[in-house]
Amino acid sequence: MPKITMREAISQALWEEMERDPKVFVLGEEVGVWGGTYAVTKGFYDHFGAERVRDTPIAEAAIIGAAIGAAMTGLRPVAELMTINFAFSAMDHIVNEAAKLHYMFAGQFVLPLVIRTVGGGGRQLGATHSQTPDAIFAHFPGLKVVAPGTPEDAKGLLKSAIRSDDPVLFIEHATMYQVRGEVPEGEYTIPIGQSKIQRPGKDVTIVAYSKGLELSMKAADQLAQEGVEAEIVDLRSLRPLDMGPVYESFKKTNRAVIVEEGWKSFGVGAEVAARIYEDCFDYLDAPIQRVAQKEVPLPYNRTLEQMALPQVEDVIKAVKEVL
Amino acid sequence: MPKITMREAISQALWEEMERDPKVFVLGEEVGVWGGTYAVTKGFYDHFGAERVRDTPIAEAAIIGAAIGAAMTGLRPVAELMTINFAFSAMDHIVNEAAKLHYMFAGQFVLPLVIRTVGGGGRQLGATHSQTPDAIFAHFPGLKVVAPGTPEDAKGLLKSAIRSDDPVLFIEHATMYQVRGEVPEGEYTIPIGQSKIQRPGKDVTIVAYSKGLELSMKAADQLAQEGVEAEIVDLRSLRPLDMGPVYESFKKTNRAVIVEEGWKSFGVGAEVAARIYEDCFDYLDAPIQRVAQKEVPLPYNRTLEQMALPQVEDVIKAVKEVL
Amino acid sequence: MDKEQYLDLFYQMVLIRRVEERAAELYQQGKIGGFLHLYIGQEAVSTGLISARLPQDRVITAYRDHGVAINCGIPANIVIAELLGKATGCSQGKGGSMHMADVSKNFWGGHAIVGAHLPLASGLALGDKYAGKDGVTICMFGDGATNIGYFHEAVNLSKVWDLPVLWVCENNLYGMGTAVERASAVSEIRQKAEGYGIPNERVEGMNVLEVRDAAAKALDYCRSGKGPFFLEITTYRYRGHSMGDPERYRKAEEVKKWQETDPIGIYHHYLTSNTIALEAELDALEAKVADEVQAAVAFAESSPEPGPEALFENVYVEKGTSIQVNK
Amino acid sequence: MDKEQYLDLFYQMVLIRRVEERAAELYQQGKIGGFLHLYIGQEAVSTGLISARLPQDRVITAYRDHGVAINCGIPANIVIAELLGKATGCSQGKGGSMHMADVSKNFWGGHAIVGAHLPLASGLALGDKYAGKDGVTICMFGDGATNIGYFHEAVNLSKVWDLPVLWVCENNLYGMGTAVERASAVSEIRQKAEGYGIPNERVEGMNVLEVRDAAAKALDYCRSGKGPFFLEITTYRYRGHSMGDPERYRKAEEVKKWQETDPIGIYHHYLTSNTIALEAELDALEAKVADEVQAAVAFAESSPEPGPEALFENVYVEKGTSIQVNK
Ligand SMILES: Cc1ncc(C[n+]2csc(CCOP(=O)(O)OP(=O)(O)O)c2C)c(N)n1
Ligand SMILES: Cc1ncc(C[n+]2csc(CCOP(=O)(O)OP(=O)(O)O)c2C)c(N)n1
Ligand SMILES: [Mg+2]
Ligand SMILES: [Mg+2]
Repeated sequence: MPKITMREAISQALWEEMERDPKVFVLGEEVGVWGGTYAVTKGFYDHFGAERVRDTPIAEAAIIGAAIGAAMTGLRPVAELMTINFAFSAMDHIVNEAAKLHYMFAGQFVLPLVIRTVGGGGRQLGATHSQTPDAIFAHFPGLKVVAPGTPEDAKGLLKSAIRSDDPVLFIEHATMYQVRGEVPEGEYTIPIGQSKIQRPGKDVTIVAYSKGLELSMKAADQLAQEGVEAEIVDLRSLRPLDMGPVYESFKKTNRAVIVEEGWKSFGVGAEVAARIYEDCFDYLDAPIQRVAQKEVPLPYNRTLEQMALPQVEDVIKAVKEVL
Repeated sequence: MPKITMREAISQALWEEMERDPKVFVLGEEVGVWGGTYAVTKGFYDHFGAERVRDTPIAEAAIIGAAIGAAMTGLRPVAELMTINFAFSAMDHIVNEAAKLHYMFAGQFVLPLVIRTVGGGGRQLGATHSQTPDAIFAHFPGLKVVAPGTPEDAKGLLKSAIRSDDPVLFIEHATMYQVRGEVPEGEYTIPIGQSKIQRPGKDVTIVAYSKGLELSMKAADQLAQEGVEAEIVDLRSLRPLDMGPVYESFKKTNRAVIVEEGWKSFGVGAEVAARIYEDCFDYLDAPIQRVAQKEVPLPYNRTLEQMALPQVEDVIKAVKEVL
Repeated sequence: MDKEQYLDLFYQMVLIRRVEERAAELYQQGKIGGFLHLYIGQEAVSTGLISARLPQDRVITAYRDHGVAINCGIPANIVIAELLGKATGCSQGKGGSMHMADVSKNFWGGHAIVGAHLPLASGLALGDKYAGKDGVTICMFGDGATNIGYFHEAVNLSKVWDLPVLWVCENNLYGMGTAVERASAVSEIRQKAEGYGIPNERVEGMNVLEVRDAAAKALDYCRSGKGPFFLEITTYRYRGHSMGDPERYRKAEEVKKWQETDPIGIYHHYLTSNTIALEAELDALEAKVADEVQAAVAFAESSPEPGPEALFENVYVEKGTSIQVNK
Repeated sequence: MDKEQYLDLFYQMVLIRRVEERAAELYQQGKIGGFLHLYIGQEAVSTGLISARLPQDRVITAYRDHGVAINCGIPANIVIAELLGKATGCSQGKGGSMHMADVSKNFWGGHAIVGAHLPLASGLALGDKYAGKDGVTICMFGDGATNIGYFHEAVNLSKVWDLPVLWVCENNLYGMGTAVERASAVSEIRQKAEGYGIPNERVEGMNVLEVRDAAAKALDYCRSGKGPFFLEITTYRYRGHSMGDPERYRKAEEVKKWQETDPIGIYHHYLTSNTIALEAELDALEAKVADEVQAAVAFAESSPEPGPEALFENVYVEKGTSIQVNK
């Protein structure tokens, strides 16, 4: 299988879907002439033209609102929010319109809408531009929230998102575009809502997604050298949240660490931990550890920022804690 | 002690603080001439005048943004968002500005700002107007999130919120304004960030806040008739989240039920449960139960809506589950 | 217009009025829950406007949507059934007063977040433009809604992309209890369109024919591919903002004064004094409406509630995606 | 203006230019992280504008804020220290390039969410009005920012409440890679002010004295209690939007053409040809700036990083409110 970057994988998915279905189009800030601020849509404007690769004003609510309206007419818009930090500027349209219209009008129309966006810290962008608030979007029924951690998943899941008749928030990670991984040749999709074992193991279950997966894989490599075999379950989507593989793994290992980049309180780890406790109560050997961001707005200074972000060592430490 | 309603308690707190400190003023939609859509500011406009009781355009971002700016100059604005559902329209200003400016500029100025708002379902207002998304605001460091469940707490906590130099989101519940309770005579405040035992007991710990407290108190009454003494811990604020009294109670009862009105997934109960498990692991006798809203946008139809909302019976059932 | 069309406008306005009056009663009786925003006084706006549309023209509006629903062709019994939260309602009881829609009639809903449907309207129009269709999207909203950011973003986008949207501001002088000049920098709302270089007009909304004429012209403009048009229609609501409005913000005399220009009265007079219709014909229509509303309420009251399974339907289109947490 | 004042404007513009050039180098060397938005080409805008303010006038701007910071009186060494994330920076290394502020100099920050600081500006002005002070709040933003809802809500509010805000749009023809006419319904931004009934003016932003004059008049207007004023200042940025901009959206010739109207060059010519200053005097100023920037970089580089305790400071003012979850 060819090895490509996350960026290429996402770009390929989008390109192939646009080739496949003329109803798919892209809109967002700088997606056209510029080629996407993360270069995901580079070359799209020239190939697909200005009608299907639409540069928008800086108006996040209008971007999502217009995408919703277009979806109501049967199109399949892929709206790009330059970063997830700007999703707060379209919050109402994401959680009150996209997530609810299908329900409120009793299914009279569908909303085949994808919102692609980019989260994550670690690039010294300061407090307003470095967030990983994935959990808060996952709180809303009606929305699907997907956050892949490998190029293979990114490509397959984005294709499924585009073909889904439900609104999907698709969260990429700013520091993972260069991550390389094997991707199947030719056409494939990956269903949304299935967690996946990204690394088998027997001693401890690490539950992660997106950047957390990267940290966990690195931690697992180091742990392996010390004889600890971590099993890594990648959630891949936060809503639907597929706990099956997590439970299966946990029932084997009886110990778990959850790794996410966002803040710990009211974060993804809280929900995952609560469910493991609830559903695998008889298998508990030690308190589950949550590895997450410190409870501060992310500072600009590099050292401080790295202090606040979860690190590979934090994962290792947490694993040792539960062993 | 006199018995007054939640509405009167909140209104009194605001009135007294405005009398005490000319820097305190109110702004929001319909707070003036109308008297507040929940009548909390009834009579304020005539008494304090149009400068201090400011009707605003329907522009939630500007309401919060202007309140932030005014706070930066040393005033103490109390901004009213008619309901928490409209907070999504001011989301960026709440989580990116109010919650972060003090930190980003290294404490150069303070933000003595209160955002009063109203959450909750149960009045057939439909999916966009019935939400209890408290957990998502509690996810952001820099913000304080307060949600009282009794008139006494509402009054004392709102006064503390107004006197606090930190931005506070103060969440009232739409169906609790008529709730009556005893309130101390004269001046008092209640510090933000202290959970409180609202009912002592020994058999099970119920952790709740806001509407969840009301449900829990009723459930506890019924349970008492069956000989079950529930201890109820009221969180009162979600950030800071004071787990001390919860742990103390849990170490006594070894069983817990968490009651909230919002959706279960990624909700308040997840965080509270995860912390109890983490910090009271050796005291666990049964999986903790979370009572919360079904994972659907709230429908208009009364029967369906009530099906989706947590009920007193759900609390009782959950308690029996853990016993 | 032929006589039938003239009469039809009268019929629609009267039907709206009577449905709203019954709705108010049903609300008092506790049979309708939530918020109820009546359209009484504003009937000529949506009746005139929507009478000018072609079938391919989409309509989207705010929560004050019963009249619009009726003008778009949703029968009174279906509207009332929705108000009662019945399975036979246009949104199967899930939407209620603020969320009527019938996509088969090109009516894309009442929307309850002020101004939030304006970006959707740009999207609907984009959909038609993208598909090469000549439909125009008619987007209605209140004066108060023109102060929220969504208005600005949506209207700007419609001009930048030359989208076929007819923006229609129903200026009824108040957003809840706030008079237009206390909330908006300009009280003639059409002036806002100037800031976007969008052609605009202000018309009297108590006269259904004037509204219809203006709408027809505006729709032509949009359909011709020239981009959006902005119509401000002045009007007045005779009732409170919603049920239970203390109405401290206006005087009874003001309401009374406006009631003298009742859109139904004006049109009644127009039809009879121009001998387009006889008094008796209009009386007959009134009687027909009375029967219809009576039957509609009976239908709605005897309709079934949605079953409990409806609670979990329509959260997602795709099966198996509900989160298994509601054990 | 006396000669000192004339020279000071020159000095400020040159200082900004040199600081920005050094910042670009430091960025290439990896010493500055995050985004870096240079002000090169636009120096006359903020220099002219802020030179006209009184001490009680507040300034707030977007993320392109180094020039503004300097004009407001933050020394170059403090600006560069912030760029390097040092404890001696104006935001103690917590804010970085996009979040400079010095409240003691009435500079209320660089703000990174496009348009989000405009409502804050209305609030700052409200604060002064409420307190009966005569300060004006100067709020700067880009052309691109005028398309977001925050702009609309803030500007409308300022007019409804007659707040002393001077709205200043720096129209540099692009928001990132999007030319103004591809994003905004009107490409002359001042036209938007008409939609709010706010008096407005459009001035050439390459001429520092013209900017200063227009600003002085506009500030007078606001200070007199008549409400907000809207100033559009046309300008151009010579560098990319931020470091690493592929600049596919414009031709090199366009940049070149604008460089012929370099604000520093124009002003240099003005000063010498009107014999306000001698060439040699200006050269001396240039040399002074070079030294100052050199020293500033040395200061910044040798400054300490914030200590680890800084991470948890300033989350809240009140002690004991940090959530004890970071065990
Ligand atoms: C974003 C948002 N803010 C506030 C409200 C509450 N609200 C509902 S209707 C309304 C007044 C709207 O006035 P206008 O747009 O003039 O419409 P009208 O009711 O006069 O038809 C307000 C403030 C809301 N639904 N959404
Ligand atoms: C709400 C929001 N959306 C998008 C961005 C990303 N962004 C940063 S600057 C910018 C362009 C702004 O252009 P303009 O207002 O003209 O200012 P200029 O950069 O030209 O000074 C964009 C899109 C952002 N920071 N905030
Ligand atoms: Mg109105
Ligand atoms: Mg610009």
